[in-house]
Amino acid sequence: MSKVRVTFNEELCKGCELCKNACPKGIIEMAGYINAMGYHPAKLVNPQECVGCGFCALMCPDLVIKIEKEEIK
Amino acid sequence: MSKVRVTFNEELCKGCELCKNACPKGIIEMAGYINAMGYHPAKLVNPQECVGCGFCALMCPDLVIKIEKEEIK
Amino acid sequence: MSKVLMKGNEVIGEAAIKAGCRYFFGYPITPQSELPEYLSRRLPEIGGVYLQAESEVAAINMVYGAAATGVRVMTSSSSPGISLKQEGISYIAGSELPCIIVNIMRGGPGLGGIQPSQSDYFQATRGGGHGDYYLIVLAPASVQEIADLVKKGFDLAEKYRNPVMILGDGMLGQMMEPVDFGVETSGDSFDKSWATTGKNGRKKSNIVNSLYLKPEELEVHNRELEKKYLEIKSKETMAESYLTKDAEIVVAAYGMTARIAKSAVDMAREEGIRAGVFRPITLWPYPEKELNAATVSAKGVLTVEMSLGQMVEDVKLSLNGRLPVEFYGRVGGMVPTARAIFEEIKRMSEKFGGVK
Amino acid sequence: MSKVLMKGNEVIGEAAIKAGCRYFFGYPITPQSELPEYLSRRLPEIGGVYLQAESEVAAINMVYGAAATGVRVMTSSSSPGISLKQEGISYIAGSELPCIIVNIMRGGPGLGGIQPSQSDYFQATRGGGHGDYYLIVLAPASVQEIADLVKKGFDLAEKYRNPVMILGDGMLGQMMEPVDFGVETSGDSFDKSWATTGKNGRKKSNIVNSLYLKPEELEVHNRELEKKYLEIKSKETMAESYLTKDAEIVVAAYGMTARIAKSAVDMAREEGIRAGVFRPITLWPYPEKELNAATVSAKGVLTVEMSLGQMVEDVKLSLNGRLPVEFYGRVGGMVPTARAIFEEIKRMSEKFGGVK
Amino acid sequence: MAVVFDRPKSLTDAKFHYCPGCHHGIIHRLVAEVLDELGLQDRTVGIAPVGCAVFAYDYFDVDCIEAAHGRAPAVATGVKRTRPDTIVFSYQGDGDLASIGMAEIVHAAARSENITVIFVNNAIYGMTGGQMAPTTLIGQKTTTSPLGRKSELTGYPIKVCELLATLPGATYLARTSVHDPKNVRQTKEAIKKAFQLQVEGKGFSLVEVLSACPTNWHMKPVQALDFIKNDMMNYFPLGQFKSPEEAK
Amino acid sequence: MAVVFDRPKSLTDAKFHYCPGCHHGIIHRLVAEVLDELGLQDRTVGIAPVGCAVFAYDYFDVDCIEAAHGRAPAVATGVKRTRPDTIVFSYQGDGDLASIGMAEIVHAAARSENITVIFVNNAIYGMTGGQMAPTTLIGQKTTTSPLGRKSELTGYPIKVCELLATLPGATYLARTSVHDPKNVRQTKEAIKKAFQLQVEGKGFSLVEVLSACPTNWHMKPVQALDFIKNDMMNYFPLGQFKSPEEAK
Amino acid sequence: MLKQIMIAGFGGQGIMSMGQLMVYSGMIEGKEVAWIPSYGPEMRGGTANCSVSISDDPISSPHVTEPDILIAMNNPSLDKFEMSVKNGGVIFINSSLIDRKIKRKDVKVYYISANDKATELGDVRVANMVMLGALLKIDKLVKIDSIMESLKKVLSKSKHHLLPLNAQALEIGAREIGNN
Amino acid sequence: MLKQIMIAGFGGQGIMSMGQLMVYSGMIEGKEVAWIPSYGPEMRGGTANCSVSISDDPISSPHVTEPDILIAMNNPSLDKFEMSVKNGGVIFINSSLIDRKIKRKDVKVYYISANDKATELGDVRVANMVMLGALLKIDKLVKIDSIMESLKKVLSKSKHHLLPLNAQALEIGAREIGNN
Ligand SMILES: Cc1ncc(C[n+]2csc(CCOP(=O)(O)OP(=O)(O)O)c2C)c(N)n1
Ligand SMILES: Cc1ncc(C[n+]2csc(CCOP(=O)(O)OP(=O)(O)O)c2C)c(N)n1
Ligand code: SF4
Ligand code: SF4
Ligand code: SF4
Ligand code: SF4
Ligand code: SF4
Ligand code: SF4
Ligand SMILES: [Mg+2]
Ligand SMILES: [Mg+2]
Repeated sequence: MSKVRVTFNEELCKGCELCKNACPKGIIEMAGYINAMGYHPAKLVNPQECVGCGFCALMCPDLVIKIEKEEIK
Repeated sequence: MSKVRVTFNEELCKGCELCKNACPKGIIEMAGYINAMGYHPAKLVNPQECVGCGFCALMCPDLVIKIEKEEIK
Repeated sequence: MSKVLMKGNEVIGEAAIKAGCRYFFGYPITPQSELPEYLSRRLPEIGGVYLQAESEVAAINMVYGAAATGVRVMTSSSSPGISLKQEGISYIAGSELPCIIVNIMRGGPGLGGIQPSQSDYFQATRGGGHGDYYLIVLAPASVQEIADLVKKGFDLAEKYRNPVMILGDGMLGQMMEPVDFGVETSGDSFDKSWATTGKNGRKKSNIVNSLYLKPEELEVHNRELEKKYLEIKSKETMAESYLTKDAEIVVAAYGMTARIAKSAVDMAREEGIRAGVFRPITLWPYPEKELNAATVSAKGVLTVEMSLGQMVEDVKLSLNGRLPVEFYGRVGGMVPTARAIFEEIKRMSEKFGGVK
Repeated sequence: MSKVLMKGNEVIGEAAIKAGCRYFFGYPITPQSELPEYLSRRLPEIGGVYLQAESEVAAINMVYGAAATGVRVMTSSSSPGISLKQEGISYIAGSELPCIIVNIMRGGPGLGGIQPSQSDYFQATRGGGHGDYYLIVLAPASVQEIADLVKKGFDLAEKYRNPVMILGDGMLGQMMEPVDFGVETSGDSFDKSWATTGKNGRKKSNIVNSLYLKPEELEVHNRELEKKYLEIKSKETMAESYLTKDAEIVVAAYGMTARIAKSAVDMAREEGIRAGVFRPITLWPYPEKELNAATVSAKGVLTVEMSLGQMVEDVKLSLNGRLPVEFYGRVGGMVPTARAIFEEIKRMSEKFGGVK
Repeated sequence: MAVVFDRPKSLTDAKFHYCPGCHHGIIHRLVAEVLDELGLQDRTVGIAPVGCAVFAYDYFDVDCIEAAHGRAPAVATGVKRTRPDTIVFSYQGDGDLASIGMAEIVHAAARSENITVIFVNNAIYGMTGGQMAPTTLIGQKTTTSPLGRKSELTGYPIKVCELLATLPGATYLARTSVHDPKNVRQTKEAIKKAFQLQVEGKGFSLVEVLSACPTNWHMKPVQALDFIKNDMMNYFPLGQFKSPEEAK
Repeated sequence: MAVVFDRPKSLTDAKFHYCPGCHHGIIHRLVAEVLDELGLQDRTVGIAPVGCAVFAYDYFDVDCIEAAHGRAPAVATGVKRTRPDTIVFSYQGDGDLASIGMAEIVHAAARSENITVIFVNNAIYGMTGGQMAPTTLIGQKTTTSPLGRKSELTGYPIKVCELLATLPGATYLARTSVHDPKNVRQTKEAIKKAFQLQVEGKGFSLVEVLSACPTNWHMKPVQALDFIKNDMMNYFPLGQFKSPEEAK
Repeated sequence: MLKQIMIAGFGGQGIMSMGQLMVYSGMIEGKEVAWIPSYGPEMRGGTANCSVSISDDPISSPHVTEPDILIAMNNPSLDKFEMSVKNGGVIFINSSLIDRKIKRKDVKVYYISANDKATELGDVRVANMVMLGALLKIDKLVKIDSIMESLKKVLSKSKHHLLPLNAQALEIGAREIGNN
Repeated sequence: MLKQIMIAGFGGQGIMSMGQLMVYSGMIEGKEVAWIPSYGPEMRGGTANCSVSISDDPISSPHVTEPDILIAMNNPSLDKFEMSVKNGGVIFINSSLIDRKIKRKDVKVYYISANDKATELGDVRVANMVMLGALLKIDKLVKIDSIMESLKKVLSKSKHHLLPLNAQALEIGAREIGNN
């Protein structure tokens, strides 16, 4: 498995939970706090379990999520 | 064959020849004279040959043609 | 009936029902959607028909068809949607059918905005459609007046067989005030022998039509319309005058703007400036005589509109050079404040007013 | 180029081509169909596009799209079709796009008739669409002037980024007169950096739009439009005065009616009545100053239109009570005769005129 | 002698203004005959189009409304929704119905308005002098397709019945022709079925009649019959595209 | 680390104004990704609708025109006919395209305008606060069908792809959904194919995307996914309704 | 001087082209000209008329309501326009189709059996040219040469073989004046 | 006397219903009333405000630009409307969400931690009622009884169990005035 980094731009998040719903590993949760727009943003709880499937990013309507991968030489 | 009478209201006729074209007996011809609208009206040439099929009336766009039949008791 | 608290848009709907209107054809658009939404609930309850048309064009033509059958029918929209209805409106006017068309104006031109505006005055009073015709245009300034004018509108529409427009701005449509609907009426007393409802034994068929290919005939038709318009002009003007008797500066304004102008005039009076408000209630026919009567002691007239200046032309035409006419307007959804109007009054009073 | 004999409608098409217009979107309607028919032949010959739209609504929106790309584009119709275009026209004005819209007027309201008329004056000059906007409205009175004004129209449209309307009546559209098209031009000298043609390396994208949801922003936009309109008003009025210098009775008329009025004035002069004709060429902006200049010696103004009286309001607004203004009109496709106008002049001259 | 064929009573005495050999006259007569036979004259409201049939209100002896170009289905909707007991039909040309009025016909069908539409497809704008219609055939010359209609520029003719057949609300859709006596009879049957369904409250019905415009086709009326048979019917197949037996 | 997923460059930096969980955002992103991947950003002109996506011109970093409600296909036609080298797409809602804009979409397809239409079908009028659309499902409650849509009053929802498929000019028609990652990917592929066909000059392409309006459906965004899957897809089957392989 | 002519008849009698030939010729001769058609309210067939203005000076109104000359090609046209002709004007009557005399005494009138003459020439469609020939014999509005030149421009090449026929018709028309 | 109140905050804070309750109550008490909503340009979420006019006499303009009373439920609202309040007016501030003091010296101000109090009561949605309670303590615009009567009419039967909670919130709001 390649190494992936999934990052959330919390200020864009509207807390819709579509990413959370899509994540096959169930590692996305909503934060307890709210962002400037007043929403509870999504965040990764167990990043190491991420399989880099990108489902979260595919489903996110607000371009909150960025995915990077270790290049496999 | 029942006795039929096919009459043309010449003043309504626009000389389009659709009746003539439709008559299976070829007994409709265009008159040499013109009517008030300036058209050569259609008329029957051999009324006795008429089979009363009504094709002429069906095709006439201007309700020129009236068909009557002898009642068969 | 006692008073109830309702939004202007909803009151249009309920007042129509109280006037015996059972048919509404419309298309959603802000800021008037509360009206169709209200009627989509209410009309089926009382055996009426609410139908959302595929477009404003279809809606106005459904109204045309419904009006042709002699029923009371209404449609409503806001500025861009009213533009789309212009051909249909011209047909309705040309065919002399009664109906009510509501325009709750928003900012324009084009898509513009969704905030209140009064910039469709020309379109309403000069015929945005083609040909020589006029709508009777009623401009309520309160929720109660909406109720009264919608009822009155149906009667006028049927009396003259002419479309009536209710012209308001988004603020009026959204505002809540108490309203008393009074007694229920219907259009039953008006002659409907012209309606196309099937011949039902009638000898001659009824035809609703605006086509007259022979110019001689069309001119006769146009002259008949003209006669009707002249009659409406002479009989049906309505206006309110507020403190105009001794006013040196008269503010001419309609709808919500007129109410703000009243506040401004109150301010002016407090400062000893003799100001008043002239509020046309019928925008067409324009209350020319009433305006002249309201300005006998005036030194100048200030027209205030939520537009770049449209009704001001009717003010000028009515006064025909007798008094200086100035204009103050806000646009795009901005609402003139009472204070700003007061400042204008003050300025004009200094410019034209006598010694206090 | 030498003169050729052509129908007014076709001249509109050829003049557009001579002005560099290569795109036409329209929908057939009498009495202007010769124009689209002409262009359906001509445009493909020169690499242009003639497209018959599914409706006038579609046509005006195609024009909107085409104009947004910075090309010279035209559409045309007659009264009912122009009503259908009102929303689109308001969008084009609101988005500040240049184009030419032709209205060859016929009798109305509704389906009306197909004979000449001038009863869409209000619609053309007051904005039949919603919101505060104006079209530049040009009213040719001869086939030659059609050619000149179509060219001029494109330039004005692009100079001010504003839609221009060519307003004529069915008679003008059908009439044949000799015409000289002069030199060919194009809109290449005008700035088109705003056009939406793909970014092509540009940093910021171009946006053609009339939506401003914030009232503060929409008001700014409206004020900018206002500024433009004021500039056009001050710079672009055009009018012709015929024997007005010493005229006691000035006939105000536009388009074909003005030419008939000239014949009437000729008759009047023969009888020693000092009459003249004032012919606005721009209907908006209305040549107010020119009218006042043409009526310095006048005792009264007679407005003649093929309508129930529309331009007469602009005449009154321009004169602001300075002179009595009377009206004579024929409608429904009926054309006023020179003799009838002459009789009116005579009547007015007896009523207002000095001793001969 | 008994009259077996004469002017139906749902027609007035007015002389048609149509050109010689124009099929509008035949179709008018058929509609009137059907109204007679179903006994509907007294409760019918007809909606006239803008097109050559604009004067339909002068010819049909029923209450009539002259609609704006293309809007007849909306006008018909307004009538039927307020007076459900009336029998409402619109009579529309191909420019009227398939061009400017496309949205209105699609939505009337989608809503299954209980009305009957007589759609006269003559592949041209008759009234305005022969411009291209959405049903004009490829290659057909018109005043706005002077070199013949080209599919690259304006696409292919629209098949209205096929298009409307995708809507569950369209109860009955048929395309017929009046180019010969047999087809005239079939057209009448289709029209009769359409009105019958309306009487039964079954919803939207439309009969598309292929029809000649000898004037703007620049053909003799008899020659125009061949154009229908050989050219139009080739692209616009006759038949029933929807009928209540299979609907919904 | 290499970025494998991030904001496409055909989108501006502007924050979407859409409600939480609104699918307009997903669809915007997919269009932008396709423009990036096909290298079209610089020659594209987008036509924004009137609907919730009215600000599309602020989001797509391409030249844009804001069209009147329903008229985007006509505006797109105006652009493409004058500038055939541009890539033109319209982005339209179901009220915009299937109600007021029905004539324009049918005729753009009939003419086979070489444009791409992104049709966002959320079965409701989002922007104006949840009124009934022509695609609203039977039984669905909206502010103008407060007791649920009834077929007797307003007919059945219009299937746009199926309707347009009757037109030879419609080159490519597909219905997709974005209710799960797999379908998001398929939607992107469909959009890509549509643009690709335009690049090749093949004519009219349209992708209908079933899309959620959680706000006016009165559902949580996640719940809305189920509504698409269970209710919408049941009436609006996904698939390709026309593709150039079989066209014309 | 301004001359205004009204030409009226059935659609199909070549009314419009007769007028157009006149203005075309006028233009060739450097005159000011205008032509306005008017179709009856009937969409199909029916009557049609056009008005022609030819002048040495700019034309104020090309809208002709009091013509100097009337060419009436059929009965309804004469009925409609007889009274409109200027005092002292001229009326040309197609006596092949018009069976009555005119009522006015203050105008000059010529009866030309245009249809018959044209039929004699072998083509009833040149009846309009017969009338035109007659008119130009009486009023030298434009030259016959100009008419022929105009005809050449107006007719497509494939119809140039009809030029002699038209010339003949013009001539016959002129000759008919003698019989009046 | 005419009193005009501006109520402003986020969409969802019960801004509109607070105003509606006031005019409803005013109407019950036989006063002249008007309520005008105003939604921000944002279509979704964003700010909202409404203006309320209550008077013994007919109301000239219900369009409130210089309110006697401002209820500011969040920061942007205070920023937007602070300066518009009449000289000598009153401002009620939801100090749970507004972190600053007001700048003006010529108005009276009350800081009410409405959200906190409402949360204490178990439902943050009654923060608006807490503010209303505070306001009515200071200005007897309408009676608490009228508010409760209005609530009964406005709430559907199924929500009548919330009436006591609302009454409590009004009371707590009134009490909070003591802490200012
Ligand atoms: C809004 C509007 N646009 C255009 C016209 C002009 N117009 C009249 S009839 C017609 C087309 C008629 O064609 P069709 O519907 O096919 O009927 P047909 O004459 O062939 O029977 C048009 C475009 C009009 N009257 N109104
Ligand atoms: C001519 C016109 N009519 C109506 C409106 C109001 N309006 C704005 S958006 C809209 C409907 C939007 O629904 P849809 O197209 O489905 O888009 P969505 O918001 O659902 O994405 C309407 C009716 C308008 N702006 N212009
Ligand atoms: S990439 Fe896949 S596994 Fe990782 S967080 Fe996103 S959805 Fe979950
Ligand atoms: S899908 Fe996007 S907006 Fe929605 S919760 Fe996840 S990160 Fe936030
Ligand atoms: S009824 Fe038949 S046979 Fe007799 S004339 Fe007519 S078509 Fe000929
Ligand atoms: S079909 Fe009718 S109109 Fe035509 S020629 Fe025969 S009788 Fe005359
Ligand atoms: S123009 Fe065509 S459709 Fe119209 S009446 Fe003549 S033949 Fe019939
Ligand atoms: S209203 Fe519906 S379509 Fe509009 S932004 Fe919100 S969720 Fe999306
Ligand atoms: Mg046709
Ligand atoms: Mg939608």
